[in-house]
Amino acid sequence: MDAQTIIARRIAQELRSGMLVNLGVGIPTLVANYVPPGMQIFFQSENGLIGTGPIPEQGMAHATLTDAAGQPVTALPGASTFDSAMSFGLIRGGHLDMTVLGGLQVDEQGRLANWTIPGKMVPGMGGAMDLVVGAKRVVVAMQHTAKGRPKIIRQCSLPLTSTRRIDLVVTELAVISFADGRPTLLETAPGISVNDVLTNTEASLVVPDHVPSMHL
Amino acid sequence: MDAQTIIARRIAQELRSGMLVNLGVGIPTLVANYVPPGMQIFFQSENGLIGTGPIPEQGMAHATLTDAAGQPVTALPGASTFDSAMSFGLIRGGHLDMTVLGGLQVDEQGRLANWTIPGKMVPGMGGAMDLVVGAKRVVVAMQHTAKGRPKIIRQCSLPLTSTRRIDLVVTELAVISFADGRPTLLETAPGISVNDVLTNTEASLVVPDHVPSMHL
Amino acid sequence: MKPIPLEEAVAMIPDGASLMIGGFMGVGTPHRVIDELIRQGKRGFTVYGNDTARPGVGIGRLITAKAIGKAVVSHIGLNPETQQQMLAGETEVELVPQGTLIERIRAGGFGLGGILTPTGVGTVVEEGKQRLTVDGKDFLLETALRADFALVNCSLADYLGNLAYALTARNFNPVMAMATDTVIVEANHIVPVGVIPPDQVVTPAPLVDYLVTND
Amino acid sequence: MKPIPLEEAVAMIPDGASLMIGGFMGVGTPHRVIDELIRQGKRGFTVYGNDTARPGVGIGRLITAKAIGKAVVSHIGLNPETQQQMLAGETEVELVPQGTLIERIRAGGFGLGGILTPTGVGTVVEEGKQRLTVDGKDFLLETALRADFALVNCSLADYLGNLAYALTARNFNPVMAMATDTVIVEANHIVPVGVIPPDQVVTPAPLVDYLVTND
Repeated sequence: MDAQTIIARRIAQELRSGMLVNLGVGIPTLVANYVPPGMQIFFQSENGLIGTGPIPEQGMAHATLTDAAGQPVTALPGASTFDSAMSFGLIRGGHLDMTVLGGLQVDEQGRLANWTIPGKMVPGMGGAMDLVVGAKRVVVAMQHTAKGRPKIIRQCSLPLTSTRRIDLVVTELAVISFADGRPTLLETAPGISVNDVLTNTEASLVVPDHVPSMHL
Repeated sequence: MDAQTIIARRIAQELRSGMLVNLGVGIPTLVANYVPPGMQIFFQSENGLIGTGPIPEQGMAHATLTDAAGQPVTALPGASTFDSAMSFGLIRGGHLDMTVLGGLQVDEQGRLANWTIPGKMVPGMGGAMDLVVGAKRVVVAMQHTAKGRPKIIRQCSLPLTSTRRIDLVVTELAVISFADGRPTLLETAPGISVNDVLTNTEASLVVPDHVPSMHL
Repeated sequence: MKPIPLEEAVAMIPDGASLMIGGFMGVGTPHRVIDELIRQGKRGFTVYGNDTARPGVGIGRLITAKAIGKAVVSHIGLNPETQQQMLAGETEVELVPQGTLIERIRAGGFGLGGILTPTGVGTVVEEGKQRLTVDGKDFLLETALRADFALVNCSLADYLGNLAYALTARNFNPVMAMATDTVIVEANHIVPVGVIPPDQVVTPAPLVDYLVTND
Repeated sequence: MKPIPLEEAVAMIPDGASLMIGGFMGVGTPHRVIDELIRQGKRGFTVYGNDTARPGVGIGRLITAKAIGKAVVSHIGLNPETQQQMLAGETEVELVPQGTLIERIRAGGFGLGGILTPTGVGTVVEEGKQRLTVDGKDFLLETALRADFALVNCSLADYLGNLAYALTARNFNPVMAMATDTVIVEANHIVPVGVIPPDQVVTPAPLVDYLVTND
């Protein structure tokens, strides 16, 4: 199983029926492919849609039904649409049960940097700052390292997305929780040892006596 | 012609086609009866309606189509409905061309008191404070005196509705403008002399050489 | 969203709870929920609403039942009972300009700490509040409001909890449905999923906690 | 509201004007108006919008034409030309969190001086802004935005100027239609008065100054 699939499948296990969930671009989007059968999840697109469905069949796209990247989507029965003020009222107002976002860095205090590398990549924060501030639960989906260097580090060197502590990081190596304020190793990926995780992590992790393997 | 009719007819002459107008309860409501034929006025009810029409015919009322007093109204073709946040966005945001409100006192600086007589009448300000702050033009419709005592006075003794200077006062005796900052006598009612107006007004009025009579 | 019989919905609401109640002079107020609150003898509420309607109508029924400890409203002029109870010290009444009240509730629901409004500057409404100047213009800082329960009336609800409102019965309802911990909805009509087109949904389903079932 | 041919509508807009342009990645953007701005060689605009879309799409076409002096947007990541012009110092770009941008525009249209948002506290977004504490929680004071013209796209307009929007093409459009001195609307379909039911009107007619006529 490749890194992206491991991450997306594991995060899908965090879903609960009835949740309102926003998925960022990239790996987070893949989470929608692994919703457990029979579970009712409301996916929000921040451009103004709850009830986002899969990509439409050939010839069935419409120019006014799109995701946050402007790409055609479908709407499930019971979908609703609204303006951008409402969309971010839902996000900022604590109505969003979970957001899944990509990450460049996460530090020991659970702070996320994911929107810019000054001088190199300046895409803009889009809705990321509101999502991290407002969602009830913030889950970061990212590869554990970039070019061999840890992304879970002592202190973020890149500009922060928010000072709010995130809740969970899922990588292709591990599940790390910030529920207790400190990063705690909850699970390792199949075939990955605790030591593998520690070697690839700069931040100091709390490691319980028993660390189970992800069930994927 | 009775006092209310004089006031309402004269204020109707301030209407211009295409205006968005909010009428308060009491005399202001009567203004709608004197809209010049062929003129398109959008009347707003602050409970969430633009395009308020007359009282419905017997048996044609509906419980969800009402004015700000909760009384049945009709909706003209091209009407629109919205929530209270939008309704007051229209009012506070400067989208309302004119509001017509009742008054208890207007003072020399053009400040209006119209929402409470402490200890005697405490109805609440409702939308009045927003209307006076936000409308492009504030017209006060009121009788010139109360129990023989002037209502246009040096300084309001009752709690202010707003510190914003109103634009026009129309009474059964006179039209008084605050366009130049000071109260200026623009017109007298038919059969009323300048001296009649001055006798019944405590505030010091600017009186031009020629004061025409209202055309009603 | 969980469908719930009227009696159970109201039984969840404890004495002394803070309630946001939709409606404007009783139009768009959840009348069945109010009647059941009175039947169950609940009391001591802090109520946020546009007004207290008239005696025997909408929130006015809670006034008559002396079930309200404090009312935060913009207008009580058409309900003499509210004025009597206020003057007698039986019911506390806090008067808030209508546009400020709805924006404070919206701020509570939209995750804002407050808003700057020109309304009330230089009046008694300013007392105890911070005045801020932006681009040379004065504003009052009006802070966000939230409550325990929203009691919402709508025209149409679907089985998921999507809501649509009719004409002037919309008023405070959709804004209140954002601003409380628990949202209880009384719908005039309950319809299958898909009957309300996406563009006509005003309150998306995930905001609704309980939908009162038909008798 | 005044019906106006496309060419005349765009001729009213001077070089250097500030424009709020609806749309999200080009969806719900008034494409005909943008094409005509380019055809008439207008330039030097300050543009407020969610994003600069992609090269050749929506606001991205104004970027390619180098018609924008300053863009106030939340996202430019999908338009490499914007990033190039920004790094080359040809186009000024001010990045604003999306939820803050839409609330600042709304404040401008709703007569508010600004709003308090938790978004951006402790980040670079806080620079130069006032931090306020309400009930022990920190917020940034974000001030209202207004512009000279709103360029709005909608699905349906009636002959009076009432507007309705379709699905995700609504986005910034109705909020911008509140926040500028002049509102110019490009409708996908123009229909008689009464065709749009009152509850489905999102932008009431009195807000619209000009409705671009069909060719």
